[in-house]
Amino acid sequence: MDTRISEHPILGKKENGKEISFFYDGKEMKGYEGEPIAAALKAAGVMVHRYTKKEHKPRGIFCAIGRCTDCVMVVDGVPNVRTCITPLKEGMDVRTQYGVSDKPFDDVN
Amino acid sequence: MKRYDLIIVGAGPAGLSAAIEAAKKGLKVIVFDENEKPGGQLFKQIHKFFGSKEHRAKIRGFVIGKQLLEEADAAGVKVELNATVIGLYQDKEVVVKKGDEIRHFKGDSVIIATGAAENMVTFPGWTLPGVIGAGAAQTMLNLHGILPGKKILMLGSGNVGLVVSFQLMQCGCDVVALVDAAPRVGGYGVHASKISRCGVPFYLSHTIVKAEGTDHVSGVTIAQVDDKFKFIPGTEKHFDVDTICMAVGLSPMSQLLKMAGCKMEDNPKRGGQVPICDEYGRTSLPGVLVAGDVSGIEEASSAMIEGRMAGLVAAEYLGFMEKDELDASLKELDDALMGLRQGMFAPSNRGKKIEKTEEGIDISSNLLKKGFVSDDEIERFPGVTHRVGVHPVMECTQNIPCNPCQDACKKGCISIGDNITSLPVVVNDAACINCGMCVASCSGQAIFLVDEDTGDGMATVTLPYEFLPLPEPGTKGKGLGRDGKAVCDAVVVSVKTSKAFDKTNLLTMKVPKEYAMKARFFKAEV
Amino acid sequence: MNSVNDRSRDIGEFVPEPDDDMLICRCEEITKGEIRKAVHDGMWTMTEIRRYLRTGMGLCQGQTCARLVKGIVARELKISPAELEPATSRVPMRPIEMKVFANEAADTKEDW
Amino acid sequence: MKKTAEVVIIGGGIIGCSTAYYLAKKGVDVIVLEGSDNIGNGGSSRNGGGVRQSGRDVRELPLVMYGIKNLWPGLSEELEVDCEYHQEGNLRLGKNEEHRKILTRLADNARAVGLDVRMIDGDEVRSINPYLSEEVTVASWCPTDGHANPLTTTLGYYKMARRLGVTFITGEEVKELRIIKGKVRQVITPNNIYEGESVLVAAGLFSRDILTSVGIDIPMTNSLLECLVTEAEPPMFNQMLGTAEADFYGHQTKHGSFVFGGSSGLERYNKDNGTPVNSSKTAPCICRGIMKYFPDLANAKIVRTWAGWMDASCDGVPAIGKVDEVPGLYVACAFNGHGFGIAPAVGDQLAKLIVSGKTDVDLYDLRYDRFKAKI
Repeated sequence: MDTRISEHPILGKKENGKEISFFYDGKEMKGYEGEPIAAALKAAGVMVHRYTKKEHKPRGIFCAIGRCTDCVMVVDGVPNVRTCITPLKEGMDVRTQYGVSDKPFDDVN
Repeated sequence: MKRYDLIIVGAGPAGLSAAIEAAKKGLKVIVFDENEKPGGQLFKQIHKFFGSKEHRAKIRGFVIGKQLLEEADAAGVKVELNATVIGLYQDKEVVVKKGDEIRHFKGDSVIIATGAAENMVTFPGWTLPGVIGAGAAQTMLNLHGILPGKKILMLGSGNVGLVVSFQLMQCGCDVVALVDAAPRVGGYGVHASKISRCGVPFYLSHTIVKAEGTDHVSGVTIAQVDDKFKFIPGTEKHFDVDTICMAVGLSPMSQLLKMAGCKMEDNPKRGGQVPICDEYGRTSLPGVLVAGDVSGIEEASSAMIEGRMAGLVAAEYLGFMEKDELDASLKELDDALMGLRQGMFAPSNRGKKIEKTEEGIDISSNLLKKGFVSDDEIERFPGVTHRVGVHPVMECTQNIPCNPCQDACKKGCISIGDNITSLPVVVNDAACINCGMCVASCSGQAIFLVDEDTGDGMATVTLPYEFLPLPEPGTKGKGLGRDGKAVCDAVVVSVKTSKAFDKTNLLTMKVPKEYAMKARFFKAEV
Repeated sequence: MNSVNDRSRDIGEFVPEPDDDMLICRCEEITKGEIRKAVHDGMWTMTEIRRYLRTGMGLCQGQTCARLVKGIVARELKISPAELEPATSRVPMRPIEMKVFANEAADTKEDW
Repeated sequence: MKKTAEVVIIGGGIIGCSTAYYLAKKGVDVIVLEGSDNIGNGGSSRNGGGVRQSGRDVRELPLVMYGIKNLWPGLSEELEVDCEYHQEGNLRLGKNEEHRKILTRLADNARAVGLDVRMIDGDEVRSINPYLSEEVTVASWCPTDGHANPLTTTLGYYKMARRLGVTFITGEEVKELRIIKGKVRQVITPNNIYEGESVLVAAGLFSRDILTSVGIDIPMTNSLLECLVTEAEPPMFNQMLGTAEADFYGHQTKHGSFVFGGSSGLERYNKDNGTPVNSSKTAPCICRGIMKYFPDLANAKIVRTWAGWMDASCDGVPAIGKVDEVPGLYVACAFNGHGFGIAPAVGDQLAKLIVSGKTDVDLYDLRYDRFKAKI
């Protein structure tokens, strides 16, 4: 089963933006322009957006509407970007956030 | 500073409705919304709404959203999107962030219609990726076209939990269980029945012991709780899931009002911290009004009416309409709102244990405990009758404010009467023509067309079907009971679609006649 | 409204509970046990709790945990959550970059 | 509810809490009355966290120097809370000749009373803090200054005082004091009458009205100061910062966030709505000020802003000490927006003064009746 809904019984076929490339931790991935970064990552099977500062615990999408700030990542070098409401753009550099930076902790790979 | 007659924060059902009314009276109105798209939660709501015509009943939420936008546009309302209100300052100054700048605005009146935020409960593992709000699931499914997961456990049996469970299944997800710590289903019975008959087991008086997984959810353990909500040892059950959805209530998002200095109160009946306001949304600050969930958690239908009220109050406050005219309009809207606030689920009944319907019929205890009306209970409701030939069977067993079925039947087979919360009654002497309009019009998907004996030892059951793919006629499978368990063999006779049905397809299946009043869903053989 | 609150009122000893390690504030990673202990250290208001522990002071500013913290504090003080005044709401409602906050558009701009 | 004690302190801010703590350590029985619902609700919780000597008036310098030498270093251990005290210096920044003059004058004055503070050039500034822009050409540098967390420090004093048996009552707004037989004795609130052998008024801005009831007037006015805090950032620097223009001040906290205070010039005239709230103009102005000095912080996200009333005296330094003409009465107010760093010393010295009549630091220059006409 694909993570993207190709045809919905009520909403019909979804009109997606242009298919574009972006980078997730340096790896090239495909997504649709203008969809939230988090949606493109979810479609690609990425669950962990960041590891927390104190306990180094994984976090991902939680509220999906920009409130809880759990899904933040380092986007184009800027940390704490709410991926659930930030539109995806061609060539975006999206990185897992460790604490407040993209530098991995020693105990999490 | 740039000034508007009315600044509205939030372009959801309440905010847009307020804007439309005010703009129609001649106010210069601007609506700010932080989202990319307007409509608030409406565009995530793909089910048909309850109520009556004036409440836009049997129209799907996202369609109502489109209608409101068209009306707002026609009335000359300016809707600024991606515009985050970062503060409501003194003197009704609104500061908005859009793009790479902020702007200051003054409103001669301000309506806050910021809606609500989801509540959460804690359990070990609740911070794991894969534990999400039900709202998040709805957003991913219906706005972004992404499945939040494949095997899902839903926590919460209120309307949000029930509706989102159904939406998940509509997209092909497997909802493995619906769990609630409360001993009774919180939402509408018809919503519960809709997912029960698809095979979702309900675990009332249960809650989550822990979410399992290292980097993301891989499973969940639930257990039964006693009347003090303490786990009963030995009742643990495990499910392999990749997603846990929480639908455990909403809280008003009233921070802007507190910031502005409105008098606030913690009112559990309204869902938490709310501004102290009158019935038309006037807060303690002159010219600052509220509408919708921000002043008390209800439904989108009532939010729209509250919005209209607030819009009119603002119009009168600024001299755009006379007091008499306002009073007359408010009277009308009061009646409309009262219509929605009736029945078993009325705000005034929150927390009350209701044992009987308004008609004096015992409520189905099975429905409250397991999510479906049992075969022996269903017969006592007035929508369920037996006749020769095709006839409607209305498994509507709770008093909710809703009456589209009555209008749907052009032959007068269905009667609700003037009391909008009454249970639908089959009018025996009228002739059903098997048109299916009642089935498609029922927002609760609780109406079936049954021919109990087609002469060959078989019966036909026509049911609402909002799934893909649509089975071809002749498809063999099982008839599922109200509890979602296979009860008999079934063959699809026809699947009717029509513009008038608005995406609710009518699936007719043939089942052995003894199952005419038992089989309520069809599952194709794999 | 202020109500007279004698901070010497006996609320009993701090008794550890099995779920004290449950994370409550997701942003600042504060546990239930830390919140309960803070109450016994004298932090009896939502404002004092957040100032002492940083609950609700992280990126989301308490959007998720405020209600949960309130419930824990109320239980520890043996009062109803409704009696606890929530901490003040402050600008900005959502995190905003310094360069954007600094960039006030001219009033004369007419596009919206 | 307890209503009589040896000492009644009016004001549950850091001055009241620290004095209560040091008194309780000496075995004195104390009641603290706080008018608002929260301990430390005024400037104590709303300041920028500076623990600083440089830039201060020479009249209050000996007191703050005493605190930095004797009290701040062991405070976290003493209060069993992380006060996040960092003693890694204060840079007061300037960009032009005029700034150099202001900074030099302040530094000269401070050196005269024995503080190690010196003028440095732009390159040396950037060797201490490489994030500062090229625009910075001059600074005063005081290596023994620092910063701490005002929230945990204030509440730490409260916690320990409470543990030592001090009675704290919040929501208890003092309306007047009463002199009984020539000595201050009663403290009157709308609900209760409290009695003490000694009474300390440490109620910030509200001190003036309270003191008026026994015929003491300290010329004070108010001003609404505003601060903001960013999201957590990776650690960048540990110094306390200020500027010659006083357009902003602040530091990076242990948590990683930056706390900055600043001004728009409208502080004296801003209004509130019952609680101190931000004006819409100040935070953007502070942001612009910061970015001129720290271009790297342009992308840092502000998560919160707040405001607080400052109690300002007409000559810029506090009134601290015994009110000779009303036996039993003590004051500590009008801290002019820099009461936090000095608070441990104030509490310690007031406790000694109340118990023994003596202090280690001479408080003569800060006495309550120093205010005279200009001619």
